[in-house]
Amino acid sequence: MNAHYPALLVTVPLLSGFVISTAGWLNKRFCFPIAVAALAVSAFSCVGVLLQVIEQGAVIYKLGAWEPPFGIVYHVDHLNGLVLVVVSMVALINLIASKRTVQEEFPEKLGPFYTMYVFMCTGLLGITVTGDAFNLYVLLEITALSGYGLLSMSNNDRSTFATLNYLYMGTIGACFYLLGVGYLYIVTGSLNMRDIAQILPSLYGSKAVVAAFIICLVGVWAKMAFFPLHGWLPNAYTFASSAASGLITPLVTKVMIYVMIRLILTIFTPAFAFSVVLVSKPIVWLAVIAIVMGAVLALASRNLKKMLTYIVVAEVGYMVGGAWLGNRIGMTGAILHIVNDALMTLCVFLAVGNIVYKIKDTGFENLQGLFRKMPFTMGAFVIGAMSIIGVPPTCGFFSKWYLISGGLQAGQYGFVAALLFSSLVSVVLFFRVFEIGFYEPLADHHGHGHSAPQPEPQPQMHPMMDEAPVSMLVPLMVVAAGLVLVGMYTGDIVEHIVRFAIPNALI
Amino acid sequence: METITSIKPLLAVLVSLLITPILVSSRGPNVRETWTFVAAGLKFLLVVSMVPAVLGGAEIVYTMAEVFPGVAIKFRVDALGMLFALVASSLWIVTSAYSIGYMRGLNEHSQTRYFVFFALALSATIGVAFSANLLTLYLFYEMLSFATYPLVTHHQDSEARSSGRKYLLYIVGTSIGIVLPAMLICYNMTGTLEFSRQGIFAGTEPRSTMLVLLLMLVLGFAKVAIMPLHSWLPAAMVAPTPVSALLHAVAVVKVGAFSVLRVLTGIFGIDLLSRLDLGTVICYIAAFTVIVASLMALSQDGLKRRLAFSTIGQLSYIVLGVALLSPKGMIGGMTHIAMHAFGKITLFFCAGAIFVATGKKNISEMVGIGKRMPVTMIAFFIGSLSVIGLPPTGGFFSKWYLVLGTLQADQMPMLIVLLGSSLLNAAYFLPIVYRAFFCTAEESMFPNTVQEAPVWCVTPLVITAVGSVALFFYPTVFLQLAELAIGK
Amino acid sequence: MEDIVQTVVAKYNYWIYITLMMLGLYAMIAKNNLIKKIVGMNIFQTAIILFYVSIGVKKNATIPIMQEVHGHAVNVAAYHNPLPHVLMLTAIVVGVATLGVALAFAIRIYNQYKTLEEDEILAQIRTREEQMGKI
Amino acid sequence: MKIIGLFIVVLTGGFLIYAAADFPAWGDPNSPASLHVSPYYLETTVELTHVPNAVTSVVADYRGYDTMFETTVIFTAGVVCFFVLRALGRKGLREESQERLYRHVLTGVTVRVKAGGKIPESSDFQRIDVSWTPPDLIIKTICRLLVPFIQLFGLYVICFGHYSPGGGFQGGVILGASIIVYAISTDLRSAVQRFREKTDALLAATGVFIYAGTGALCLLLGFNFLDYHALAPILFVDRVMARSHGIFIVEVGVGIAVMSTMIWIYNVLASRGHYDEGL
Repeated sequence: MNAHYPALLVTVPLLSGFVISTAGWLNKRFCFPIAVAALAVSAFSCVGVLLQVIEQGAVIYKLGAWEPPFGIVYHVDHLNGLVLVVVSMVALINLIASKRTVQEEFPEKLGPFYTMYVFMCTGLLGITVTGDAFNLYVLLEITALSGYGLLSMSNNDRSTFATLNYLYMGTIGACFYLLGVGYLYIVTGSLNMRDIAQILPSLYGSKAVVAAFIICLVGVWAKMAFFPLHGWLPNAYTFASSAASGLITPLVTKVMIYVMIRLILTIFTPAFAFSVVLVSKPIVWLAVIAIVMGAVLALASRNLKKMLTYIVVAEVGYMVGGAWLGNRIGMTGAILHIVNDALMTLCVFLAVGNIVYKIKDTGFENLQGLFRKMPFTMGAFVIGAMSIIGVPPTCGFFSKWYLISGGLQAGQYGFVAALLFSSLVSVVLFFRVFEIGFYEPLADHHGHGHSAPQPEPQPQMHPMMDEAPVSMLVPLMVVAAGLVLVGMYTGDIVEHIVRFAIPNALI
Repeated sequence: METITSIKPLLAVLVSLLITPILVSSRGPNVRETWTFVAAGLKFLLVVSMVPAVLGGAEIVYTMAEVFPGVAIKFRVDALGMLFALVASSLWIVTSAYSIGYMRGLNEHSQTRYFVFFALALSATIGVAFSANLLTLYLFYEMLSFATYPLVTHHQDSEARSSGRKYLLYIVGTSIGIVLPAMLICYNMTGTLEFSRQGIFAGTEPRSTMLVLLLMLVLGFAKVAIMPLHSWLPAAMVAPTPVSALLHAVAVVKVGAFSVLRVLTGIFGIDLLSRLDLGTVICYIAAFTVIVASLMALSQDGLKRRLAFSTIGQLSYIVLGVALLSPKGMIGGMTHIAMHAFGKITLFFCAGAIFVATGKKNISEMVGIGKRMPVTMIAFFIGSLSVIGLPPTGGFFSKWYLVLGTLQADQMPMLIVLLGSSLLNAAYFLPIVYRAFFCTAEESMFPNTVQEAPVWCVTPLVITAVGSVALFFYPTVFLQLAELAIGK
Repeated sequence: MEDIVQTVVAKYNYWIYITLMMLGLYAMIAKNNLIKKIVGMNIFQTAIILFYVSIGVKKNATIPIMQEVHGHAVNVAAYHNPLPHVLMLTAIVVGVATLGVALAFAIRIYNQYKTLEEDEILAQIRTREEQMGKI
Repeated sequence: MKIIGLFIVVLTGGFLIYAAADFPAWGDPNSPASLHVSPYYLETTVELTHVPNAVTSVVADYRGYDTMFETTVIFTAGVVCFFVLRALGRKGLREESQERLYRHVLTGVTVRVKAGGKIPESSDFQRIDVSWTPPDLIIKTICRLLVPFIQLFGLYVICFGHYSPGGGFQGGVILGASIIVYAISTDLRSAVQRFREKTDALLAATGVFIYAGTGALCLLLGFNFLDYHALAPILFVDRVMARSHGIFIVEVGVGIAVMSTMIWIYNVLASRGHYDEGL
């Protein structure tokens, strides 16, 4: 079976989707276990294929046994091997963590929910693993459609409208990508990424190629909510159910960043992206604006979940900027940040999921006394926040380090300043939340500090702990620990994986 | 130089980190505090067990993971780090005892949280002491910032809230906004962040770049409270007194001072600094802080606030001593970490004991207290002597070396600053003691019912006061470590 | 001049697709009615389908269903390019799927707000938020 | 918004026109698109897959993997529509709590049953839509007559995709249309009675499962995913014919999936998720 990992990691969740859908009609209790089993197999395959890649280089899998330019191939190299593992792990963890909330929010529609969930994972994994530009589009649409479904339903009645806006933007994005692929096809006659890359160098002067590049980029940007196409994201993610936002927020933008990096590195090659088309400077400036805008808008929001979605917008700016710095370090930072940001976003959103589960609302006014009420959830949230701020040894620090280093090397001081600015703003953002959670709504039980000591014992404030159930806490703790572990192993990840993910042409 | 690879430094760091789950889940206060003592004792023993090797000229190294090419999360125990770790770990034991007395005496809320974050802060402090490079140091420095936030804001009232904000703004703002970029620039210029005797900037770099970097790194470690980044420290005095005592006389501010020492000696290197004549700049900044802080201390009525301003001044002694770049001055600066720690912690303990016993916070309300609380006030007197730098206390040694250092470096203005500030120190401490003991019965503000604070409070301050005196007679360990640290 | 005219005529398929696509895009951005936006979206998608299909055309060729007896060499120029058709089969299906989902959303939104005009919906949301006291 | 829209549109359009300058002219047989990959399909389709219709062979074999996901897309759309709109759980409640219209078949009298009211258990009463109009005899009859032929044609299109324009998608849509026509010409309830929601949903899943399962079967037989060669020993044909048969199997799967999903989406949308009153 080892040779079939690339196919298994996509098709097992896919097949399970149909089984889950059937189970939804026959016996709902089986939906969740099947989904877990399928995603576990998928995650196992992802790890397997990554190990293969590390050992022996890129793994190629021909679907239908057709030779590359004619059929569809899966091409797993270090870049997507890494992303695959992250995607599958995040999906699995969130699936397990969200069992309770799904059961409570959609008791009647477990079947459809889990079907969409596994399709979403199929789509994301498929986008990541494929070596065919058009296949990517199809999977993009699977991801998008199941994503719309997942996001549109929640206890908040604004979710559907927000999702419809997402649908408009997502469709435009996907269509632009499709159009770009069409342009490429028209000038090269091929759809295989590596085949296109081989044909392209002689066509670098062509307007059509430049146009294809730009159009694809714009399409991908719309999907990843890169400034100024970010308008759909905050509402769509804020009003979604916890289970959906826990899956979609960490993964969709990150996978789209991966697609962008794939476009730069594989399809168009760095030589084209950074030297022929001179757009890297303006794009980095756009990224700077994205970061600053994201940070400022996050400051303005009075709802924890919404604040986090704006941070996601800023983080997209990090990665786009890093990838477009045009040097190895920046690219390393961008790739590393895909991993780290997926994990830390998952961490904070799982924590938010727990909070929503217990207190139903994430408006700042409801968060008072949260540290006492949910110490473990908030502990993990703090670790996630530290990672987003960029405090060592959590992983966020290390990718930020690479990004800033890249910015320094490229002489893009605006980008460096934006990163530092957003780190500082993150401190403000998160400590504002911590402060609210730390200070209690009742301000009178500790007035002693200013009066003479009272001999009579005050009633000891016993913690009114009201934690989320263990099934939600354990995954959260695992992710929080993972943030630190990934941080500590950054050196190894870069040394054994990311280093090989970037072609030598990029210095 | 001999290098020993051992996991001990890591264990010393982790021991207090690992007990936090036990602390959180412990059922009663007694269990919790027992574990605190166990961890404190273990930590101290681990640190002490490394002393002979370090005194023998060896370095103990442990690498956790290489995170960037050439930079690892790495521990290295050398003389300077050992000096600091000894001070911090020994004083933790004392402070734990004091915390019990203080917190129980005042029936404080959230004591579990308090002990948990205390333990975390200690982990971070030892981590800073044993860091082998700037990145590891930064890691623990940040960890300390965040771990101390809940301690500073322990009272959870609006005053604590605004102080907490100020604290974070200064400490985290500078570390992310200034130290991080400076560190990145260093790394991009040299490819390493490892502390080494000759510094990492081996080639001659332009003076202006170096000056900017130096200022960024010295001011960026705002825990050292060099002016103009000092005002968080008085604000942070809203914390419970044991926190102020350990963290703001020992751990946090000393971590700042220690970080600056590391930057001066390990990143830039004495040679480079003296070649480019950069020490003087730092000297003048520090001297300014010394004088202004002492003057400001004079005008404070809150006892803890006065102590805080005194701390600001004393910390700059440490920086000043090293920035003199003369061997004697450096020894003075380094030993001052230890000497000042014992003296200042005694003073804070006394302030806390007075508060526990009487609820008084202001100096003007303490007339005649010496008669009611003689032990405490004698300890206070000893602590004052140590901070002023008079025998028979340890503080005399460090100040003596500092003075010698100015002479050696031929920096007359600095000598004047040192002597002048000592006078100021005396001016803001001795009147307190004087008025505590020498007043008429009518003037005394305390009824006869006032007694000494509980034994858990008084014992620790006696111990540290005795320690201060003992350091006058047996300063060898610290002097030796300091001499080793400057490579004699 | 003649050259330009010739180019314009020779590439008329592109001009048509661009016009259609921009029509759709404009409707999506500028229209206020959710259904009109969905219609615009469909035009937008269809324009791209048109573009693809026009790529596959070869002059004087027929649909790609093999006429030759087995074993003879195939005259490639005699058949249209099958690949764009295949790709567009996918795009059509995606279009239908997206349309279905969008309509489902529209119905749900209509059930909630009793209107399909975007500005009215936004106004309703705003008043509701103000009533709840969180602006 | 209008001005912004216009601006964006003009900008994008201009850019696209600019880029079109380097495109080959319409119908140019020597354009790169026609030269690189596509000749291979035309040349080998008969030889390697035994399917003269190159579109079918590319859809279901050369790029069959795309098509599998394409089918999944349509299935996903069905699931999403169901998930978003379908009102479940309160069905019974709804029946009772709402005003309903019944028609007494013999007399043609319309009976309005208020919320909570009941109707005698009798086949004489027929539930009708709120906006009910008497069925037009011509339309009803013609549609009834047409439905079998539409379905037959649908089956033909699915099965004859190898040799003529057609295939699973087209055939599936036609099959689905037959039921939808029936639903429009009579009413949704009658259509649902003939083609239950559960059957429909299960068929949709089964259809796609046939496709993906065929692929998985190939994998289990030790070949690559969707490599129909693997089916040769099972189907007792040679390897080339196995591809042809493989294509047929998946086309049937596609047909089933598309048909049932079309009906599913129509029903959910038309009844706004309640499955009682349609268009």
